[in-house]
Amino acid sequence: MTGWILALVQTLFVVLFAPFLVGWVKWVKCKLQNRQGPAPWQPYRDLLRLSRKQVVLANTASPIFRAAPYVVFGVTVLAASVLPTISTQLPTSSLADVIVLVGFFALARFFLALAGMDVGTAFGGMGSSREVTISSLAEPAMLMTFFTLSMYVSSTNLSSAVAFLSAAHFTLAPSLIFSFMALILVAVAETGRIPIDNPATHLELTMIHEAMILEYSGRHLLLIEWASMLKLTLYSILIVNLIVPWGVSLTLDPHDMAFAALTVLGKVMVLGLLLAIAETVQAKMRLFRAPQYLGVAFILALLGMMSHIILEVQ
Amino acid sequence: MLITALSLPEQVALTLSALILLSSFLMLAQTRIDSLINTFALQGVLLFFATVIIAFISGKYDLLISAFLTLALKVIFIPGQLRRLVVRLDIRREIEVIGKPSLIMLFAGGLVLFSYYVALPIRELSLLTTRNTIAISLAVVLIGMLIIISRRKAVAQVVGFMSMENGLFFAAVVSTFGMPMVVELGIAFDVLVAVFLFGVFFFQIRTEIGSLDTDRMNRLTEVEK
Amino acid sequence: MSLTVAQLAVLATLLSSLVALVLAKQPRLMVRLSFLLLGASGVAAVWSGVTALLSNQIDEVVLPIGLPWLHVILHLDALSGFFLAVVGLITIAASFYGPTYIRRHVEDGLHPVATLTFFTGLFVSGMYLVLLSADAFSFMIAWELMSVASYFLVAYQHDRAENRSAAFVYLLMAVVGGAFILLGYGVLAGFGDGFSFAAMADAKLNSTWATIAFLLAFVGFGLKAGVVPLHVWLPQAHPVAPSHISAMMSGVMLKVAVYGFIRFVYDLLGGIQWQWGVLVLLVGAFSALMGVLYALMQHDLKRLLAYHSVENLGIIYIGLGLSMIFAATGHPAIAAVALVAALYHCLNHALFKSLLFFGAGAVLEQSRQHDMDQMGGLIKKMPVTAACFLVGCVSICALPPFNGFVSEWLTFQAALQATALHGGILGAVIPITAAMLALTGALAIACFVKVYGVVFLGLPRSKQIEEAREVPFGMQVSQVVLAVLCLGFGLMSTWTATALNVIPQKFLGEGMAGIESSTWLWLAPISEKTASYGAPAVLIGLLLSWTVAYLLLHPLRRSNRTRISIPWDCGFGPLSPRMQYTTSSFAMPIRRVFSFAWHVSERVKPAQPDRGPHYSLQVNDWIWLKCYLPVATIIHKTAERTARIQGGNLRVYLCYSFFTLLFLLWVVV
Amino acid sequence: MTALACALLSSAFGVLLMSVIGHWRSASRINLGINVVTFGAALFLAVGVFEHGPILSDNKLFYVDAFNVYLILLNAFVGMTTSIFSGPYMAHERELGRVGNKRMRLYHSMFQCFLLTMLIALSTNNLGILWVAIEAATLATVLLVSLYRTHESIEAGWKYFIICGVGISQALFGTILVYFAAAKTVPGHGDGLLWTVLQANAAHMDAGVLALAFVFLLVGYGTKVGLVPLHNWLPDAHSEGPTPMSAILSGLLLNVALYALVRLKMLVDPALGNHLAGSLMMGFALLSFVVAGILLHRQYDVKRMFSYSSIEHMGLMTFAFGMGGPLATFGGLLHMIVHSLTKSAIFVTVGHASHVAGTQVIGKIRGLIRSNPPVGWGLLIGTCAIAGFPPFGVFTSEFLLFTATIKAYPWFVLPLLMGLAVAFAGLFRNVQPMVFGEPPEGQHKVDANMWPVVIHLALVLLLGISIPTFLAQWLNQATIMIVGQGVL
Repeated sequence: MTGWILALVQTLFVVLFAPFLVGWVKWVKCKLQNRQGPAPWQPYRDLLRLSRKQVVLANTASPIFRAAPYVVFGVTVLAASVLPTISTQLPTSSLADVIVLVGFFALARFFLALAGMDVGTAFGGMGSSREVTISSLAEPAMLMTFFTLSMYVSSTNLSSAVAFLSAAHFTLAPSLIFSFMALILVAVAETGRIPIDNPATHLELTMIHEAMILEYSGRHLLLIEWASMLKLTLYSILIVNLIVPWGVSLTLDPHDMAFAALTVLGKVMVLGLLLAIAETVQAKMRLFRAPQYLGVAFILALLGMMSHIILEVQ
Repeated sequence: MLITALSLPEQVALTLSALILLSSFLMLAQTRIDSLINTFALQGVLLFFATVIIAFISGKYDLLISAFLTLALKVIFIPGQLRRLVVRLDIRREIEVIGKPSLIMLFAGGLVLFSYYVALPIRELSLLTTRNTIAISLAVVLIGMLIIISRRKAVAQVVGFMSMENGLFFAAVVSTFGMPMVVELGIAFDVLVAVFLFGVFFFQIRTEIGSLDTDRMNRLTEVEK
Repeated sequence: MSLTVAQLAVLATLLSSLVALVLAKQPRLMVRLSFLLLGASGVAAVWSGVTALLSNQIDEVVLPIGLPWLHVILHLDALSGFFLAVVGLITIAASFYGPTYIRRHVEDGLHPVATLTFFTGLFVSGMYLVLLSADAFSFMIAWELMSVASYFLVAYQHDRAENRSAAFVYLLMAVVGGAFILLGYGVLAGFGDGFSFAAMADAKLNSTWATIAFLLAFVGFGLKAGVVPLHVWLPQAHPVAPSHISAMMSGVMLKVAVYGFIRFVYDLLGGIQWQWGVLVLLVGAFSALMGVLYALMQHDLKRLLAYHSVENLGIIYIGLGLSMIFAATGHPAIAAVALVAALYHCLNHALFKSLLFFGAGAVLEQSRQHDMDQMGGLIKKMPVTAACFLVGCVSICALPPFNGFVSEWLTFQAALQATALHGGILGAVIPITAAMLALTGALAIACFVKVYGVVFLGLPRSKQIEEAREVPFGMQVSQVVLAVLCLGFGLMSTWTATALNVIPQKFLGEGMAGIESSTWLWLAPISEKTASYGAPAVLIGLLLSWTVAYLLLHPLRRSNRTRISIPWDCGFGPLSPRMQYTTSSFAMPIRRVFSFAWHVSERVKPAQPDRGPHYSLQVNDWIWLKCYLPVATIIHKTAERTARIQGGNLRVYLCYSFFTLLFLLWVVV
Repeated sequence: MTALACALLSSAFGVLLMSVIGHWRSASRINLGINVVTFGAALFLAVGVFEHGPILSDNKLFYVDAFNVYLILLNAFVGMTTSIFSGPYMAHERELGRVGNKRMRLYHSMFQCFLLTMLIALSTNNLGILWVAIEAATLATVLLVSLYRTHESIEAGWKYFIICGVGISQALFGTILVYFAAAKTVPGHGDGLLWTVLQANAAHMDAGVLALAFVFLLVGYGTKVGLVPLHNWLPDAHSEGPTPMSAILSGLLLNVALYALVRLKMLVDPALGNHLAGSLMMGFALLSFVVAGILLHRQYDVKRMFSYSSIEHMGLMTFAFGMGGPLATFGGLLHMIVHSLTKSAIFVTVGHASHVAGTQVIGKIRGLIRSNPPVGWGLLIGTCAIAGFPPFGVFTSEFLLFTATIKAYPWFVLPLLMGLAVAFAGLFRNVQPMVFGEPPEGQHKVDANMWPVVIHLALVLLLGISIPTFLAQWLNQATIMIVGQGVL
């Protein structure tokens, strides 16, 4: 039972932390660009403001449009609960493994894309079309990295994987190196960051995610925004806990877990810093260059898998 | 076995069979229809004599019935019938154009050799003195077929067909002294009916197609024109 | 006992055919009675099938018909039972759906409905009999009965040219497939002693002959299952059949082919070689990918669904291929996971594909259109159909917690055990096919976003759509039932997997290793530590987080009411339905990315004075163009050449005879 | 034996009667009556043979055993059902003015004459008579082929006459050679052509002569069977004659010619002690099968198309008998029955269909299911049956044949199956448009008598689902006679 409560706590922790990470990235970016940016907790204020706003619903919208934000948010929260953020011993981890996690993200995306098609404007369709194109390229690359990982640790269970990695001696495994590189590239694409998408603009020729949610307002927008912040956070946690599993608690001991929470926080913020730097030094790509970008990710993932099979399995 | 070792009737039989073969060659070479029919009648006569001789050699006198049947059918009735038809259809003088006569004759010569080659295993078996004639009869059959193939005119084809029949009959006579009588009669009946039907057909072809040239019968084909 | 009930099911279908013949003059009564019998047969089939699967007993009976020395043998074991239950289930659903769906035909009388019901009965009985027969002769009879009956169903609305050509291609390929299967059985029977399955299973084949038999069966059953490149009949035939027939053809007939393949390879042939598995795996992966890529380019709803059948059969074949590889390399427990995944996917695909075809049929019945680009906004006109269709979409996209996900997940789990093979080429091939499967899944999502978005969401694009209404009760019921089952089999994953586990236990000697440690809450196929998926828990979690989100936001909802307004139109005046993304524009980015996969011909006609510019897009199947049309051309050319034999000249004919004689004489002497 | 005499006499009587009253309105019914009598007699004969074994007539001219008695029965049956069809068909032709009184007399008497020759050919014990009867069958039908006196029909008749005449002459040469070979071993002049005698002495006859004889017989009777490349008369004759005649040609004549061939093979095999005869037959058969299958793709005339299908099936049967072995032979015997029943049923529907559309041109026959459902369905189902779809009997026989082939000659299966697929495609691509789609203007209802079709197809269906024990026993006996061992 404690396990379940701790899992709940961990989920809450991640969900509440998510806006801060986005604010942090923005803040760093502004600093890097010599701008007077908003405070890192600005996203909390934004969400609060959205919650007070009235919902303006298109007269052509169907129930799908209303349901989608809840689905997206709920699924993302569920995804947050199965990640071994702080401890690998939480009972929620056996609820879903990494493939199910990918399935969760896919489910969220499916409904979001449907919502984009719902109102009947050209923008929504455009956003949905682009979103599914990008993700249909990103998803296999991502799964492939996870496959390599799970073959490496002989489990698709994320907790087992993290436990395995943190228990192991430091190993320079080429498969993991390639895979993690691929994972990072994919994560950038999946979370809609530069160079694939720019969350900060509403330029119709380039936007993807924003085009889909153009008709949303009020609490619906709140849920969707929060879910996308959460998604960024989840990917970040996934990356840091797989690459640097150090610090993640292997027990349910409260001290360990508190320490783990702090380390994860630190690691994720470092990753946010790197993301901000990366976003500052490069520009957004044209839409039809994105497949090439994802192709690189795919090749990396493939190389990772190949090197695992060729070099590491005896 | 040398021919000198044979008795005179046997030598006559062999000579006749050679003449029958010769008549086949003659038919192949004929270009006019009435002379073709005449040559066919001549073959019938030779066949008749050959049968009679063999009947006497072998002592199987029922062969004589076959012989006279041949005389009646193939010397008198069929050529007569054909002549009448030719006159009525007014095609007596129509010249048959055949591709390259010399080539066809050469081919026919080859056929005789081939028949000899084919008939070798039979020859070894035969108890009869006239066994070599089986090859001749086969050659007559094959040349009869060649006549049909090399002629365009329906009448000439019929003559070729009948010449084949002659070859068959000759084969039956020389190899086994004729078939059982009931079969012999059946065959004769069939030939008779066939000749009658040929006559009917000549008129049908004449009225519907306008010419007895069978090469003009080419509407039924899978090749698109 | 269960076999007796199964025979009753067959009898009921035959009776339903008979009713169609006898009562052809009173179509209304006939349709009702005939579908009632069909439904009853479905119930009997499900009952007997489930009983056989759960009790895991083999029942056998010899009927005094057939050849004098080879009577018809029927048997029912777990494998047949499982497939029988699947067929029965969809038959029940179709028998609810059918009577209302074909109302139109009853009314206009253009096509006699008796034809439809007569051949439907035969079709279903053919499928039952394929599953029940235990000798090659009756198997082939049942198999061809199924093919021929469905041919007549495809050709039902024969006044349309595409129906005729589809039916022709279908029947032709069915004939070829049947021939291959027959050959396969022939090889087995040649080595064994007779045509009963028992005798064939005892046949001792050397590895060459076994491979030949395998290849024959693979092609034969593959033709019916519609794996690439043997699939070309499928997207032609399925769209033109009446929708409940499409549902049955796509949903269950293809499964019957899978059954045949499993029966042949696992039961009769045995001694699986890993090379076979690789072939099956690669063909499966290729089918899955090609299927979904072609589906993406379609704008005919049913044709799109048909291509998705190719995709899903590919997934099933991936499972089978994996299971064969693992079985051949001595990992029966993992092979069991893969086999269960394949079987599970058979069930799932039957459910959601039938559901989708029912939905498509409902849309078609209301809109009288096949073209999705004329639809739109149907969710408001047909809410029940739309809701069920959504469930179908989510299931086919393999999204949790619905059923499609479970089987794909199991397939992935099996694939990820490739490390057990200790490297080698197999170890590389399997993960790559897994990646192809992942790509397939992602593209399927893209495809169904397109379908659902264009058909049900947005604004109506044509007049008929605006006049569409919800379909009658009978058609709703079958859809709702299937939708519930889609969720149900998604949640009851452990139960289903446990039930299916007896099949690998029988054929591979070992079941899934982790099934003991699974509980109703989560399913762990290999071991708890390796991987687990708790569908019920996922659903609970989802419901929980939705409730929380909803409850948290609820006070806000009360304080400020939602305002309805027109959507933003960028200031260009009122929105028109023509501004919406269509199927082609939606799929355009993917078309650009994977342009090599199709034969795309785009044509833009510049604007004329009297009309605007015109854009046309045609996407053709490479395989059809490159593999099938040339064969037709070759046959045509050969026929043209061969026709010279019959040139019309008598003397030439006689020459044939003459030279044949000479030749033969020469040969003999 | 009385039964056989009855059958022969009733047919012979029919020939005479019909040559006098063949033009009467009621002639077709009388014709049917005669055929019913013949069938009844054949039935008695069959029961007799089934119960008491082979029957040899006193003068040794007739011999009926398990092999030919079922063909006699089949002949009488198909003759009977075809004459049911012939009545309305010829009445319609008469209305159209295509035939007059004289030709009706000719037609009816030749119909009977043909059946008579078939009966004689099947029941005779004398190979010479067999030859005479088959030649007589040609003569009887040749005028029927040219019955309509059009350019095409006369052309077809002439070709039929000459090709079959020349061909069958080779068979006579072969028969003479057999007689010659027998003369050495068989005591008593005149018995050398009797089947019963020959069979008893088969093993002692000279192999070289018999091999030669078989070549001639194969070319001769093979012409009548319609083996490629000797087949050219067949499509012409089938397509141009009146349809009832096409039905009996396809259903009966080809079978009888094949029967003769098989009988002679039985004779030759023991003497030769090798598989020469069988191999030759298989070669011809495969060629016929494949060529006919391909040519089905180039058909413009519906009757012509089905005659190619007959060539194809004859090829299949010849293959079966050529291969030998109990399974294949059983399959071949069964195929003779089912093919004959199915093909004659198809010709019946085709006859009606061409009346409905007023033409035999495939491209102009459309939408039969719409305009005339019984004819359309009959044609479609008949085509399905002949294409070898279960549960029709053709499937059963093809199944047996293929499984036998796989055992004996696995590599021959590939051309067989490919040929089957090609033939199927050719058949269906033509038949499907005829039955489906919208009927064109100008199709008229005809008073189609579909009973023959229904009866035939029902029988074929029955044979596909379950072969009755007595028939199985019967075919098994015949199989034992032909190859020395049975399947049961």
